[in-house]
Amino acid sequence: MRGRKITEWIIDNLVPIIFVLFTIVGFSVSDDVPLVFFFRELSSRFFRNIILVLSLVIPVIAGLGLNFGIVIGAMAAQAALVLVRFFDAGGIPGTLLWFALSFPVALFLGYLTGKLFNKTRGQEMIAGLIVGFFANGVYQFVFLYCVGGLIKVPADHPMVKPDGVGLRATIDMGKPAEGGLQYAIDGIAKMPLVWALLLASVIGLVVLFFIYRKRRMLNRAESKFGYYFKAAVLLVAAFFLAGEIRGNTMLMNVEIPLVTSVIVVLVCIMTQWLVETKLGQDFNSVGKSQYISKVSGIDVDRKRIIAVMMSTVLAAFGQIIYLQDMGTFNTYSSHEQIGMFSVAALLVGGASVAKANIGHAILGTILFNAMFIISPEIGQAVFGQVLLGEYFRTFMVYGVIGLALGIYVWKTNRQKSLLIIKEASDSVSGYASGNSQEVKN
Amino acid sequence: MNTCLLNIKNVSKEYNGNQVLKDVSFSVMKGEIHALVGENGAGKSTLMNILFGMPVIHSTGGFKGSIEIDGKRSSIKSPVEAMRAGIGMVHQEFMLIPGYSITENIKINRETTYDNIISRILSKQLQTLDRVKMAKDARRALDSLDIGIEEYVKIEGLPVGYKQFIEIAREIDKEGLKILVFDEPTAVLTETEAANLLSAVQRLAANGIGIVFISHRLDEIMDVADKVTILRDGSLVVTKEKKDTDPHEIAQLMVGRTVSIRRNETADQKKFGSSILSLKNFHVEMPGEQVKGVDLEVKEGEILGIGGLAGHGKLGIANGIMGIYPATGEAVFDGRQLKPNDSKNSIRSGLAFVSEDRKGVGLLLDESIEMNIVFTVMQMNNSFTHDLGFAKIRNAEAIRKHAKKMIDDLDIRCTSSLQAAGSLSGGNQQKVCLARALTQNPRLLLISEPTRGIDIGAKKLILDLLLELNRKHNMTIIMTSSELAELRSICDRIVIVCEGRIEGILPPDASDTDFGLMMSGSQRRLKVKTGETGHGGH
Amino acid sequence: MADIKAGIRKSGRLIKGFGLARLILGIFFIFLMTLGFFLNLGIGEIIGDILRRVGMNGILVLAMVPSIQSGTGPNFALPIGIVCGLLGIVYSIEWGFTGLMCLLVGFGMAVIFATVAGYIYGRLLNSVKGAEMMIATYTGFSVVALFCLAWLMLPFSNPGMSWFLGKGLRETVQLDIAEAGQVFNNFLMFKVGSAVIPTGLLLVFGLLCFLVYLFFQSKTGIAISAGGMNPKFAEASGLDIDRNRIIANILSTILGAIGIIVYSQSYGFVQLYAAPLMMAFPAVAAVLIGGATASRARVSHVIIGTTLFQGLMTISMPVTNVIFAGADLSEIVRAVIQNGIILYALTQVKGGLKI
Amino acid sequence: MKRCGFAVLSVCFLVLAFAFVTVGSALVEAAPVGKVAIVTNTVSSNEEEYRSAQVAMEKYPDRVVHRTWPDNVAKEQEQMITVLQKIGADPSIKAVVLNQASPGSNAAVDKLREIRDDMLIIYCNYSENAPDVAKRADIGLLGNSMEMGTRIAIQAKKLGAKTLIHYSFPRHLSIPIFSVRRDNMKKKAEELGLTFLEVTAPDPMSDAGVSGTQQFIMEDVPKKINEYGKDTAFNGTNCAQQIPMIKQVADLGGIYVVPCCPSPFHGFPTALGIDASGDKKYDVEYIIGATREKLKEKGVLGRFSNLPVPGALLLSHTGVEYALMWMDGKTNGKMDDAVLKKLMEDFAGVQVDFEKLQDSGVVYDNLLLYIMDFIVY
Repeated sequence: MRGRKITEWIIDNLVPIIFVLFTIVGFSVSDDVPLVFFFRELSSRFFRNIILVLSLVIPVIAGLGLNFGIVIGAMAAQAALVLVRFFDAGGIPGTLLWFALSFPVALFLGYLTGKLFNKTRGQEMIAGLIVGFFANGVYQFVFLYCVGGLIKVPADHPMVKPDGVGLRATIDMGKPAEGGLQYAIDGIAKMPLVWALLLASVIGLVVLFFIYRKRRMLNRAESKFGYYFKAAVLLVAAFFLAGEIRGNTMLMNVEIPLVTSVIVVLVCIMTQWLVETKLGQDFNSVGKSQYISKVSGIDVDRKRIIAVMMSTVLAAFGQIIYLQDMGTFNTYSSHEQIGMFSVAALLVGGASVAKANIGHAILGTILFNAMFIISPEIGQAVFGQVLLGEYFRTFMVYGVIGLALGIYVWKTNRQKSLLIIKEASDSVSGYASGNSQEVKN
Repeated sequence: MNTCLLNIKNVSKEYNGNQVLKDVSFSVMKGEIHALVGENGAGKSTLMNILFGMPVIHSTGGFKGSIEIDGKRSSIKSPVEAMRAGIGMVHQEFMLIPGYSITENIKINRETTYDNIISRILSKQLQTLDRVKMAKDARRALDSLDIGIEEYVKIEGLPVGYKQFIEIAREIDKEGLKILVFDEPTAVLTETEAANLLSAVQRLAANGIGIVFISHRLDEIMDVADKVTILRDGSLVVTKEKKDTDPHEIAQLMVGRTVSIRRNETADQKKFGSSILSLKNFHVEMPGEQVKGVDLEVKEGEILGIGGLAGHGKLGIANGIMGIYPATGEAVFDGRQLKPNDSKNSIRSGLAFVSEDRKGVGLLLDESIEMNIVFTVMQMNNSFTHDLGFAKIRNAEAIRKHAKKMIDDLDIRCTSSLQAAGSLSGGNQQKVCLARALTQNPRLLLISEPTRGIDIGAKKLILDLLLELNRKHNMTIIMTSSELAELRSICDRIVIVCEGRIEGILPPDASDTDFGLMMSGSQRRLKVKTGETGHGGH
Repeated sequence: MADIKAGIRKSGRLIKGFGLARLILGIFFIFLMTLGFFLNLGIGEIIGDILRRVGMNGILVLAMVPSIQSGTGPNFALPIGIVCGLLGIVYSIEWGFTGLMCLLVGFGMAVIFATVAGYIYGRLLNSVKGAEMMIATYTGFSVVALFCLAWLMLPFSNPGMSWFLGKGLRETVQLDIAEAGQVFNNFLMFKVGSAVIPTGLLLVFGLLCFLVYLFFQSKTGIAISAGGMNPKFAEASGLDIDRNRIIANILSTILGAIGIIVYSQSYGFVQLYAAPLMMAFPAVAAVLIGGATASRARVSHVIIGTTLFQGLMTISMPVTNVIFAGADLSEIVRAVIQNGIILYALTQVKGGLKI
Repeated sequence: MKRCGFAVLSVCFLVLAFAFVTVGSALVEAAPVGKVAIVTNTVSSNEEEYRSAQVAMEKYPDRVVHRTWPDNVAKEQEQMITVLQKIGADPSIKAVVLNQASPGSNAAVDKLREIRDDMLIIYCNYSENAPDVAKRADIGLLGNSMEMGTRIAIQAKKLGAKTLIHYSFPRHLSIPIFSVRRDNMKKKAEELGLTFLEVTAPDPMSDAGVSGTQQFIMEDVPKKINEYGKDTAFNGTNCAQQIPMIKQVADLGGIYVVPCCPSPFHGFPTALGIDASGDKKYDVEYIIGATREKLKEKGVLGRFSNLPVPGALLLSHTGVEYALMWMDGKTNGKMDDAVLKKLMEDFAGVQVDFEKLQDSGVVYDNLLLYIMDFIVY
């Protein structure tokens, strides 16, 4: 019995487990991975990508699966960026303008995507994937041909190709000093990673305590053990960190962008908070059963569209954070991998098509990027060739998505076959019986 | 106790041509439990669909007549409006989200919330859930049905009995609930669960809620109902006070009808051969039509009818025999044990099946008629194919020829044998299914709901055809149908199934009352009751 | 179940819908052709190219038919088949076969690999019913990525194929080293005006089309399409649907494998590494343009679709080059048409579950 | 509950990582004699570059480190950053040679500079905006494509061309170097009375993929030869185009001036199926000879030309040697023209013309352009 429980748990968390092992193995086999390098990279990658990954959570809750359509959000942000840079605004005001411009665009595109998803019910993910490709075509049309082709622009503008039609392949966003946008947000203030982690673990403890109290209030009979365990772990972490600070090791010079992390925390809180609102609950209901939600008077299609819009806007903001940290902007390729990588990251965190939360997003982003940092090393150490590590990494990205999706569907199918009768309460056949009644009369 | 909550006035409804409700009227008083009984297709569900403004109704041209709630004439266009108007429904198949806690299910789309900064600025949609209050409400609702179960437990894994109660809890939690409709609430419950439920129902009524109680269990009705309204063939038979009627009368009124198709000979004139199919303790896991242990002997050369109410497993039997749904127990056909869950085996051993779900299981709608006719035999014993050694290619001419013959024999009305089966009328589609079955020339033909959704003319043709097959070619037939009349018109024996078991076997000319009682499974229970009167009242 | 009903009810309307989409594209195609004619871009050669491309890509598109008919939807995992084909031809070259023999041995090997791969893939699809398309896509991707490793690590000794300066296979292996380039194309090739007709190539394509057509006239073929159309019906008639789905996907994978070999011989190079990654999408688009739906497809759809799609691709490039010099609209046109069509098809899949 | 499981996992993972810290820092302290890191594309995206780095490694096994960009550069900027970060984290590495400095290098270098402003950074064969490069690189080495444009036209004329066709696509033409190259080519061609023709080919980075590009070239070259006759000179800006182009031109007897990345190793061996296994690997003479053979068979000798020196090898060699000299203090500051020029000429063995890059009027002192004369096969 217990054995079966454990195997169940392993199947459920197969993907994250693979990655934890992968990273740990990576560490042990690759002889020289300076910790400083590792953590600097990990933290900067984390802050670049986390919001993009977070933007995937809401659609999952609303039952739309993994929204590959966030690519469109990214495009919105880039379109906005082009405008901002064209009138070469920069610094904080430039950034604010950037946000302001990308918001409505993302909102609108999100609306269209939502519409599409309602038309392709049950096929949202593949539709999202394809609509990404499709939008990419349009995006190129606009920035390669319309700019300068239809919309007249000065041919000598640094962003415009010498021949006066279309934008250059890479656009340097410039340093804030020169009124640029690079580090416009990250640059404002920094703090040592170690301190941040320490803070996080302390806050973690507090939050844990409050959750615990709330659960008690709703008199849930839960095992206290879980809480104690988590608390213990956090304490240990805190202790280590304190040690680092006192020892003032190399790790102390790894810094994280303060404002960005604040934004991230805010987004997390907002998402979590949204789940606790009426709207969030509706998303949840729609996600769990469209039919029952419909019958209980929830406007299913509308909710789904709202969810997609939220996700798209969030994605746009995510891309802003990403680009302002990168500093240079590949006009025609910065957005392409976004969908693929973010989805993979979320899945790595242990989310599934039907279940995702902030925890998954955060853990996923950490593990996924850790893998990216480590994989060349593994390629080097195991295969003796960096290139092999490269291909291996690509394989992991695709493989993970495939695997995670596979496991999920396989499990649901298996459950279905286990309890045929339960199916009656399942939304689809619930509908079926709805109209077989119509046949009867 | 005399204010009229619900008043249905001469409501009529027809689905593309055929009348399913003919000006039905009845009314429900405050605190009254009003039982609504009738066979399947009597029009109960249509009536309820109308009451709930189900899209089905309005997409098919609305209905005639009027509905008054609390004295006000109301036109309900959607389930939501029905909810607002104070009509609640306890569904037969549960409208509960397994992944949700009881509270969340009770409160779905009616969550209690409180304001926060953002919601004040943006929209009420963003108000925070007041989980504590929600839990309280849920608790209250549950308590009022005195159910001990914790409100934060998830639905999945709960016994059906509880689910039924949670459905009720959800309805009574809706403020301003006036009328509550129970659709076969006890169908899936155990005796004790049912007992609790009934007492709960009575308590609700006592609180002044009008209750429409749809059930086939006449004994229950006698226990709880104040009034009984009987529907038959879409028209109101009578509404009676409980006290001046009794189960036998109800049963009689429910079933009794002018049998549309006269039978010209009676069973006893015929001599039947030995048993060709025998079932022992036969179980079938067919969703909604479970069979819970059936023993049955089918004699060679007879037409055996299987009747009973929907959801009681009469359909399960045939599907089980054919291995379409997982079955356990013993099924011996012609001396050989049938492999369970193995359609191939069943077909190979000489059984043919015409499914009740014509469009779903019976036909390849966008394939040609001829392919539909020969499909099974082609797959099962390679007939109608050229054998090229490495592959078997279909033999167009042979197929064409056979199809032509069948089309003539059963006179299937079609432009050509290449016409898509989907484009045929119901009757002709049924004939195509039959044609396929006959092409297998089976020893035993199972046919379910042969006349469902077919106009009266075609009905007659099909039934005559079956009769002819049996009498002329001495083909054994098991015919499952929810229309007693047609069973009685051609069957030699009629098995009545109730709650997954065989309630009894009747000759076609048995009295309406017997049929009624058996179908409602009340016979047995009434016997029990008279045995142990003391507990009668709960 | 509701879905199946909906699906079937839809299909009728669907054909019309696609008829329209097809019509528009057809007109667009003819328009471009005439335009090309007036811009005298040498329509003759263009027609020749179109025919060649049809021959090259046709079989890959043909691979969609079995998978669609069996109800697993368009074979987005086409790369699996492609990789098998590549493996086959590469081995055949490695063993020093030349000319037609090289290709035939390639076919042989490819079929063997493809059968195994297809079987496994079919099993996979059966365990993930309902989400085939998505998972197929990613299975395809990961297989390609996996084989990037393989190409680099597999021990091949033929210097013509290994990296010019080191170990592992080249990105593009030249078929001339086995005199296997354009073998089919040149068979009975003749010219009409300036249009080159690659007879052999078209014959191969035609032959395979015929075989597939024949297959779906056969008992098994009929069973497979029945299973795709209405699983319940098929089961009730005592068919083993899972088995049929596997057969169909093996077939599809084999066609993919053969397809890529024919493609490579016409093209003259075998492309390894990332090349197969995106190859499924044009094929899917083509069959859909041809009038197939995600649940029904015929050989005729393949022929029409491939001609239309490849035709558009071929003609749009030179035409747009002339009209808007400098701007690579043709690229964009392709991206938009191709993905637009797939999207359109998706909006029709199962008609979604209406609620 | 599951979620908490993950939280636990992650925290454990962090803790575990911290356990290494002391090790990590210890490892960082020790700093031997300076090393050079050379970053190239993967073997599959540009074989010659990759091998050129290998050569350098073989020469100085303990002073040269070889890293590669991700396989799909355009889409994986973050990975590029990681590569340089990894290099930066090793204090013993004091110089980086980017050969080639693909798009995205700038972002990566920015991040590298943040942690290691002491580093010597050499861009080879860069394709990003010159001004941006000048800001970041200490030295930029680039084949003089702009000049090359002009020279191609002249060389085409020499080889007897009447028409000159230029294949490219917007993503490339959005890179100034290429567009200027094209413009010069055009100008000169028209001066010399050649018909200049511009053709857009599919972008191999787009979802048409490499196959799309190569297929297009395969089809288009014959058309053009039919249209403009054999005396047509072909050239393109993208590596993927070269193989099919050389193949077709050789078969149909056109004219081919020089590959996009001038080098005897580029395109020709694959396109003409030259076998150079074993000891012949880096033997330039041999390759040129073999190429002549093949072209002779096809009877197009004297219609093909190329630069005598493999560009990537030249750049890697120069970059590495220079970096080492710089570390050993043998150069005059970070940018020492004299040394650079000497290194290159020695390696090339032919006369090399140098020039400072200028973009919209500004001359960039640290961006050196080189070019040499063609050899005709």
